[in-house]
Amino acid sequence: MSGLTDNLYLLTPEFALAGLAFLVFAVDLLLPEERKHLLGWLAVLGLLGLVVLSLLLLPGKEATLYGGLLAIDGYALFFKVLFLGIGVFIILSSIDYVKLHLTHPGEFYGLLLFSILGMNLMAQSRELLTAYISLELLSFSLYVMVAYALGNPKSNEGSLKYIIIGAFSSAILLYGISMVYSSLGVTRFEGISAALSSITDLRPALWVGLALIIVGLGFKLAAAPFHMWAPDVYEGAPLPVTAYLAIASKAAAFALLLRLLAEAFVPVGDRWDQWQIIVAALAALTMLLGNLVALAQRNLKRLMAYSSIGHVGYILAGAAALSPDSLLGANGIIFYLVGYSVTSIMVFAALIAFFNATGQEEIADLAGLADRQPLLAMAVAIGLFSLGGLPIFVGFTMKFYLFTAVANAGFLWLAGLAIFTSLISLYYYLQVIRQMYIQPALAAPLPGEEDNPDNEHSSAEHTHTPSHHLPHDDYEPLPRPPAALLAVVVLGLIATVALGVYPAPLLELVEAASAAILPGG
Amino acid sequence: MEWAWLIPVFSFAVVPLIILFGKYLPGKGSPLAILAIIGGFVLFWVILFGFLNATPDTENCHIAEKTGALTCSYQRTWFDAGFPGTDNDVDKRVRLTWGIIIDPLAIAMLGLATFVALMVQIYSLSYMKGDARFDWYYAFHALFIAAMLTLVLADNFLLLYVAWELVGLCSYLLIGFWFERPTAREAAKKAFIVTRIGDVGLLIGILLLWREVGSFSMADAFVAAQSGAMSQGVATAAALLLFLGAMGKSAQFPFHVWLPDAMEGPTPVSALIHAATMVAAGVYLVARAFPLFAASGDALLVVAIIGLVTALGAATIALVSTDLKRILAYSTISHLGLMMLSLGAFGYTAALFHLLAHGFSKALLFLGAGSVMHATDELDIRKMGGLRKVMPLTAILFSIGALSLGGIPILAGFWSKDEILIAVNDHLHPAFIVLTLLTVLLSALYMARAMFVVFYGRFANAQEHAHESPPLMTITMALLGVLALFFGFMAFNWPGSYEGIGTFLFYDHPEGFHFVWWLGILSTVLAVAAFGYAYLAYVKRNDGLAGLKGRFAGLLRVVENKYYIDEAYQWSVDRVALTFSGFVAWLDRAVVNDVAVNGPANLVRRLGEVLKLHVTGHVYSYALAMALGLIGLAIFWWIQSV
Amino acid sequence: MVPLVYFQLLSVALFIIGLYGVMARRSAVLIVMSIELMLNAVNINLIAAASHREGTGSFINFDGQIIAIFIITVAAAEVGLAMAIIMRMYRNRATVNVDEIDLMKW
Amino acid sequence: MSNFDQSALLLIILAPLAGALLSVFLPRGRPNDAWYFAIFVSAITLILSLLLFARYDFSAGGYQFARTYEWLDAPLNIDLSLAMDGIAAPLVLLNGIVLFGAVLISQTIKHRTRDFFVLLLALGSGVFGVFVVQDLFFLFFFYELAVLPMYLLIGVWGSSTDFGSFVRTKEYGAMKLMLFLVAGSVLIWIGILALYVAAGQAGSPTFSLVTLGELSQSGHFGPDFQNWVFPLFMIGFGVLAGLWPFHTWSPDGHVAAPTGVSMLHAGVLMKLGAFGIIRVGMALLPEGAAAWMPVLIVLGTVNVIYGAISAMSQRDLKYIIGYSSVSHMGYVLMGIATLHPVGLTGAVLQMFSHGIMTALMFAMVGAIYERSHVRDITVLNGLMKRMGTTSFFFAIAGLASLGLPGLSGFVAEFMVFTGAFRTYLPLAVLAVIGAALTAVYILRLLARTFFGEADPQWEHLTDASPVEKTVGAAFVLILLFVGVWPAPLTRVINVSVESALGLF
Amino acid sequence: MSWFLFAILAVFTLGGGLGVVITRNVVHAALFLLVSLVAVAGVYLILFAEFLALVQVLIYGGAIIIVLLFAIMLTRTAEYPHISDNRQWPLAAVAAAGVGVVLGAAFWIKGVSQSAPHSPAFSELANSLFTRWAIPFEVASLVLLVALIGAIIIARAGEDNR
Repeated sequence: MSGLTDNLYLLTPEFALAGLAFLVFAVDLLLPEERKHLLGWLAVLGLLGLVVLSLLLLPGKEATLYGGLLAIDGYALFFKVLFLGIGVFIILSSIDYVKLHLTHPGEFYGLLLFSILGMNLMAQSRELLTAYISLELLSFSLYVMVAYALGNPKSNEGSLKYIIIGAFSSAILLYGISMVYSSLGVTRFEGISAALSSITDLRPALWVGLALIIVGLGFKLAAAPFHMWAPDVYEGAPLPVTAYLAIASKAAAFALLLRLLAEAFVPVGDRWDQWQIIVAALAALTMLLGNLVALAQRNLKRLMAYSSIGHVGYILAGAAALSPDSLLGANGIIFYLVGYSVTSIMVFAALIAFFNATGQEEIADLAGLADRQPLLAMAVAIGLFSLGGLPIFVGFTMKFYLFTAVANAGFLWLAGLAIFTSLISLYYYLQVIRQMYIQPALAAPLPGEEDNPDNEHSSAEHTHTPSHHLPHDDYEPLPRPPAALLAVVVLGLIATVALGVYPAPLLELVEAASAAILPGG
Repeated sequence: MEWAWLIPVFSFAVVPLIILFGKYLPGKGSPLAILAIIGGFVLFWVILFGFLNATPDTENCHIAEKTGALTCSYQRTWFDAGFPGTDNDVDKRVRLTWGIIIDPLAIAMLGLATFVALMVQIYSLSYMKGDARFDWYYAFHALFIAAMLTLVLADNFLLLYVAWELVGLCSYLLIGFWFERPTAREAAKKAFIVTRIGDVGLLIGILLLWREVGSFSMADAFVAAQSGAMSQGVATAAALLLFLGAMGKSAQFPFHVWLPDAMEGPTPVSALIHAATMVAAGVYLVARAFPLFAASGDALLVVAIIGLVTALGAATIALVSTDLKRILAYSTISHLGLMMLSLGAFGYTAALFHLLAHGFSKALLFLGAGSVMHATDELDIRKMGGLRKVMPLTAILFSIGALSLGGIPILAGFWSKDEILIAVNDHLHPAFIVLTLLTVLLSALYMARAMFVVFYGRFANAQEHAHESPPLMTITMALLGVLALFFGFMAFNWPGSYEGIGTFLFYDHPEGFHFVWWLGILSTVLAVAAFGYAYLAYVKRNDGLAGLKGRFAGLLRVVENKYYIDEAYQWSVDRVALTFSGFVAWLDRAVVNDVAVNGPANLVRRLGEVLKLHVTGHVYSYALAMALGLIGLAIFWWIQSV
Repeated sequence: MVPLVYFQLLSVALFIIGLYGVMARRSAVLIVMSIELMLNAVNINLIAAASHREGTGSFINFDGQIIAIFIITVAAAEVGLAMAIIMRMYRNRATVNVDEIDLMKW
Repeated sequence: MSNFDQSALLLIILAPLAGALLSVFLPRGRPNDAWYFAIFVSAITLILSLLLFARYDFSAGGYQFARTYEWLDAPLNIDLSLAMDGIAAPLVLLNGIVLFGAVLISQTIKHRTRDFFVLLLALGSGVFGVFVVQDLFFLFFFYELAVLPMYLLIGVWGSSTDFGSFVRTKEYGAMKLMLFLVAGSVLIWIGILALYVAAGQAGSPTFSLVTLGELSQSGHFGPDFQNWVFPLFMIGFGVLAGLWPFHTWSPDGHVAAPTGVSMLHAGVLMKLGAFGIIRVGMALLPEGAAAWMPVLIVLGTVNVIYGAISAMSQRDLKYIIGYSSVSHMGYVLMGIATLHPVGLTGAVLQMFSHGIMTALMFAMVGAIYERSHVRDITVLNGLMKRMGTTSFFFAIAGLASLGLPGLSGFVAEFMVFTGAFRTYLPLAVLAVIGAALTAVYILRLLARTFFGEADPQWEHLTDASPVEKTVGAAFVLILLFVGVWPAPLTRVINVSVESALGLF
Repeated sequence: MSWFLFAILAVFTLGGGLGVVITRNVVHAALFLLVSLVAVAGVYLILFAEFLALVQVLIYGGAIIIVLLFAIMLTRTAEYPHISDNRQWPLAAVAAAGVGVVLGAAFWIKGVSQSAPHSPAFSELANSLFTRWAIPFEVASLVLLVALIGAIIIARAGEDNR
């Protein structure tokens, strides 16, 4: 059938990405064990090349391939660059980790590249099956990468839980797809929206099907009540993979969800007005649960897991604020995703560096980091302040933007709840910062301090003593993190501040992206 | 006359100089202070004669309504508060001014203040010699006198209040001058706080008047009060509130407790501040605001009653006190009470006349006590006696003061007191005159007691080393003594040259000098009898007194304990105030903070601890949760769709 | 002629049986089997829908069957990977019972 | 308009921020370098603030030095628009002074000095920002920026104290302060969003204070709307202003905070709250304000009395001053709530005067604590002998705070009373009595700590260092100057008070 | 006739399914699964989806069951013959029933009025699979590749991590 495969060249980046993955596998065979870290640099260079390629090739291109399976538009381009970028930074921050703690580096990077491919396709696909398959490509890579610390039972357990729940939820997702298909006969997004707005006697099967699809995606987003896998998997996974899960797979899932909502649901008008409240309810539950439970965490990865659940809640609130005639909601979500990714990458890079040096990952282990390795401490602190929504960092600006959108869509209560929960989140972020800056180095946490971090006797031993009289010299400084991690951290710092102070340029791109999926706006 | 504002400014100016450079200046800067006050004293005469020559049509001068006195006032804007603009408007803005008023009252006070201050400062040169904080002493002195002069010159309530507070501050600083002594420290605190209570009333009164009048100018307030633009009730309230302030400053019952303790300060300070000038400020205030008081009769009655109670109570305590300075302090209180009483009895002239006479005499007495202290380092009169042998000059001068205040004829105190008796007799219930006469008797008695016990009778061997004080001290005392002797004649009408003080210091209408024979004789008899009895009791030592003491032992104890008023205060402060504040502080920490603040915080944290249990770690319960969520979501979606 | 609804009800029944299995079983292997049941339910549903022409004639397409093919493929891959992980688990912990696999919780 | 006027406001915000960023690159472990650099930066801001205040044309009044920088266009419409009016001018000056003083005093910070000054300067920049921005987004932005550093400043450089019956750790103080202030900003944020939405429904979605003001005057914000939104701002900003019963963060924060931080916290930070109520609440929601002011003035009076009474029985110097701050902020709140020109002028003046006075107190307490490591007034005594200058300066500050005429405190409080007497007579009387209570605890403090004979254990105490003397003397002079001649401040405040109250 | 077939197949499908989730013996469960899957293939047949039926039998009946049995043997634990359900199985039953009610109702209400089943020509199927669905097809192959690599890395014995 002609016409289907016209301007196939627009998919060059995807094919090139797959090619890059195979190249990595190939080179892997040639390199001796001690040189394998070069694969990481190879992947980084390749990804950067792909960024350049995409930026040369795609801007301004508007097309749908294969009769509406794939979209080539500003939205896809934006997320493509975002995902490639995330990939670059994740690889940069994992090179040393892989060298120190993991086997099979070649496969590791290869799988990572495949998963990036999957994410790109998720952002591009405009049809349920294509979306599903791309999502599975991402998920499968993640299943493997989570299990990558082979000897570590936690990693193993994490991947087992992940794949079981993943398969379970994809079964649900597929059942939803089947219901939609059996009641509309179409699986393309605009087909769905067209059918929704044209057909008069719609079947309940359709509604339930849509609900099931949302459940399936909700699992991928780790939105309550489909979130429970996240903490375990995050904790079990090797740190770079945790970072990747927290940042990339969430961003991809939202890229998919956003396109689905924007192209299939939002145009339907009054029905969407009724459905908004459902998303809002999910958002409220998610942000509350995530932030409250995070209060009780001791493990860094687990804390980041719950905090990311909280952020998912905020973004979902933004999704509830989508509207056919305003880009505010879409902008807010995309801006938030970018800001969240930037900040989290910085934090995780710092944590990875810390882990590489100490092998510790409990919050209490961070004690005195400000003295032992100030740069890392500053990065983590700034990152957490940013996630807590304080200026001059991007966290503040993105939250302000997103919550404004939410309020503007008539969900002032939801915005209020979001603001309140970010107050709660500030508390546990501050607990981490307290460990790094206030607790003296090497000071083992006092008994009872775990359950009550700011209780009275926590510093009864230095009453009436100004802190700067405390002996702060009994720490052993950490080695300077290697260049790759250093680069990530510094770039992250710069980006966090820059986006927080002057987001206008980024927001123009974001506008372009969201305009591509919400032509009405 | 428009240069009158320089009088305080002189002294204000020298304060920072002394504080900053005192250490390096000759005499630690004391000459500066004295120079300043000399300048003030000179200027006072200039102004006095300027004023005597002034007529209602001199510029800035007019006959004040109601008081009927010639009044000159000069003003400068201080600052505006509220919307920009010039005219006072109670809802838009208020203009605050530096303004001075020059009228007989102000001039009289000027004279008293500058003269006594001058005397005392000279006296202090040798009295305070060698003190570690000599320079600070003179700085505070200068500051005080500056504030005091501002106080008497102020033409609006706000400026008056400012000066009022400043003199209070100086009294605090000078009482606590030897702050190493716990007693001095506590006395200073007590003085400040007790007077402060009165000041609250004063401030409220002032603001109340502003609320009614829209400006802080006294004249406007009085006009409003007299013309009835201000309701009777408000006028009474305002008057009483002002009087509250006056009670604090002038140590009227029940605010008198601070003055005796204030004797912890250096004696010259007691002479200047706590006898002659500052404590008289209360009387001055009432006199100044007399139109307001006059507008509401009840206020005046209250003034009279308080005055009488104070006068009588203080006199009795003075009678049994054994500390020389405290005797003088209580006598001061008592005489201030008399002045208030007289004001309450429309005895405007009498009150002010007595204020002046008492000022000179009491200053003299304090300086005398000071020189005794200087000589003996002793204040307990029971350990003294026959000092006239060693310090004759002091003895004579002290006696003059005592006789004058004791009301022995031809001395100043006699005439002024006589005027008061007349006023009381004319305007108040007979009971008042009786009690007033009793007070007169008592005051004569305690004066005589102090005088005889200290200077006459058997020489107490405790004081061989005692000696006459240096000339600087005796000379100043002598000058005051002269005034104590002859100031009374100011009351008379010297045909041709001078018509008596009543035509200068008066309210509503000039008063000639008048004399009621029976009152005069009666008071004289009482005074003489008192001195006679004292002579027998303390010099000749016949033991009638002991029997008397024995008979009234119970009463005596009450009086010796100053009617337990201090104890009452102490109790109310310790038991009530501190307990209550302790309770509030506890409330703030235990309830507001630990419960209302930490409570919710901990609650949220506990909530997290509980909620986290839902992640069981078992994959099948995750699946279950998803299934339940699925059901909920599906139904929700379904409902929202149909 | 069996109406479409009955096929759909059949798939629902199979689906919830699988669902129950996932939620109720202890052995990871059994859970994976149950998931396979669910996927088959999906396939039944798709194929039934694909091969019934609707009276209102809104669609004739066999996308359903294609989707089913993909699902079968992915399911196979899933089982393979899951089994690998389970074996690794067995080697690490000597058990594959999910209620003993709770190192990480809360 | 000279170039200076064009960019002065941006400069004064950016100078400390730039200073902070540059300080990051100073070498570690060389405390003095960081200190000198911070002095340099804060001196610049001080000069800028002086120039701004001097060049503010009070005869013209209104907003001056206005300048708008494009930031975000539609759909959010956020601009960084700066302008300063007569209410902000004194506060900008205040911040310049106190920041400089705080930096000087912080000479004693020897541990992680660089980080300390980075945070301190960032805080200062945030405060400047709040005072001069004309856009709700940036107002909130700088507001949070001013709050953010407090946690670390207190947590790292603060001190924990054991009061026997209870303990206050620096962690606790810092955390409580942080959460309280951010909780307040939650309400503010919600209020801001509500305003934005309302403006959007009125057809021009914006955060610009100017535009919102026009909308509110053209009656686009209904009474009901104003009545539920205003309390958000009143309480939200009130928390920072120490509004009872949301004040407990303040004394505990002081007890934990290091000297320089206490100075900024009590001297400037708490003023942000009151300023916010004026700038946002009253300007945009006049009807709501009018409806809620009775509540505010009651709470303000409670502040005055409650703070004073609690201070009476405290034993820790910093607690006493902390509670006295609560009490004095009560006057500010009262002055605002009177909605009376004189009262409001007094409120603004009180912000200035209290800022200087309390900063001076904390500076001197810091000097004492540095040397004795004790703040318990029952343990300290006779300091007048050992540390004459310090005690003298402290005494002056104390007298100012008990409203002694001739010092700035009196003028301000007195104006507040005046306004209150016109509008809420009974409460005003209570407030005057509260002022008398101040005398009780201040004198008690002076008597216990500075007068009397000194214990031998205090023999070793040395008097204030030259730096401390400089700061103290400067602040004392300011107190005196304002007390004797407040016109330079009042005439500036008056004009803007007129425009602020024009809506009522 | 078709009713009869449908009933038979439904019985086997569900029976097999129930067997999987109820039996206490893991090996039996695998065999029950086989039964069910083959029955499903039969269902495909009466829906005229011969190709799918073929695929079903080959991949499921062939590959997957074998993999499962291998796994069972390699992870043989003592309790495989009498594996029990976990503690929450009653809850699970309730939840499953709930889901069933919702889904069933969703299908039952306003069920499709349909005409005779028909089937696409095999060639059409293949054609569209390799043209229109080319991208998913290629991605699916990548998925398989990933799974393959992953399975090798994870399951390969010996070298655990340092």
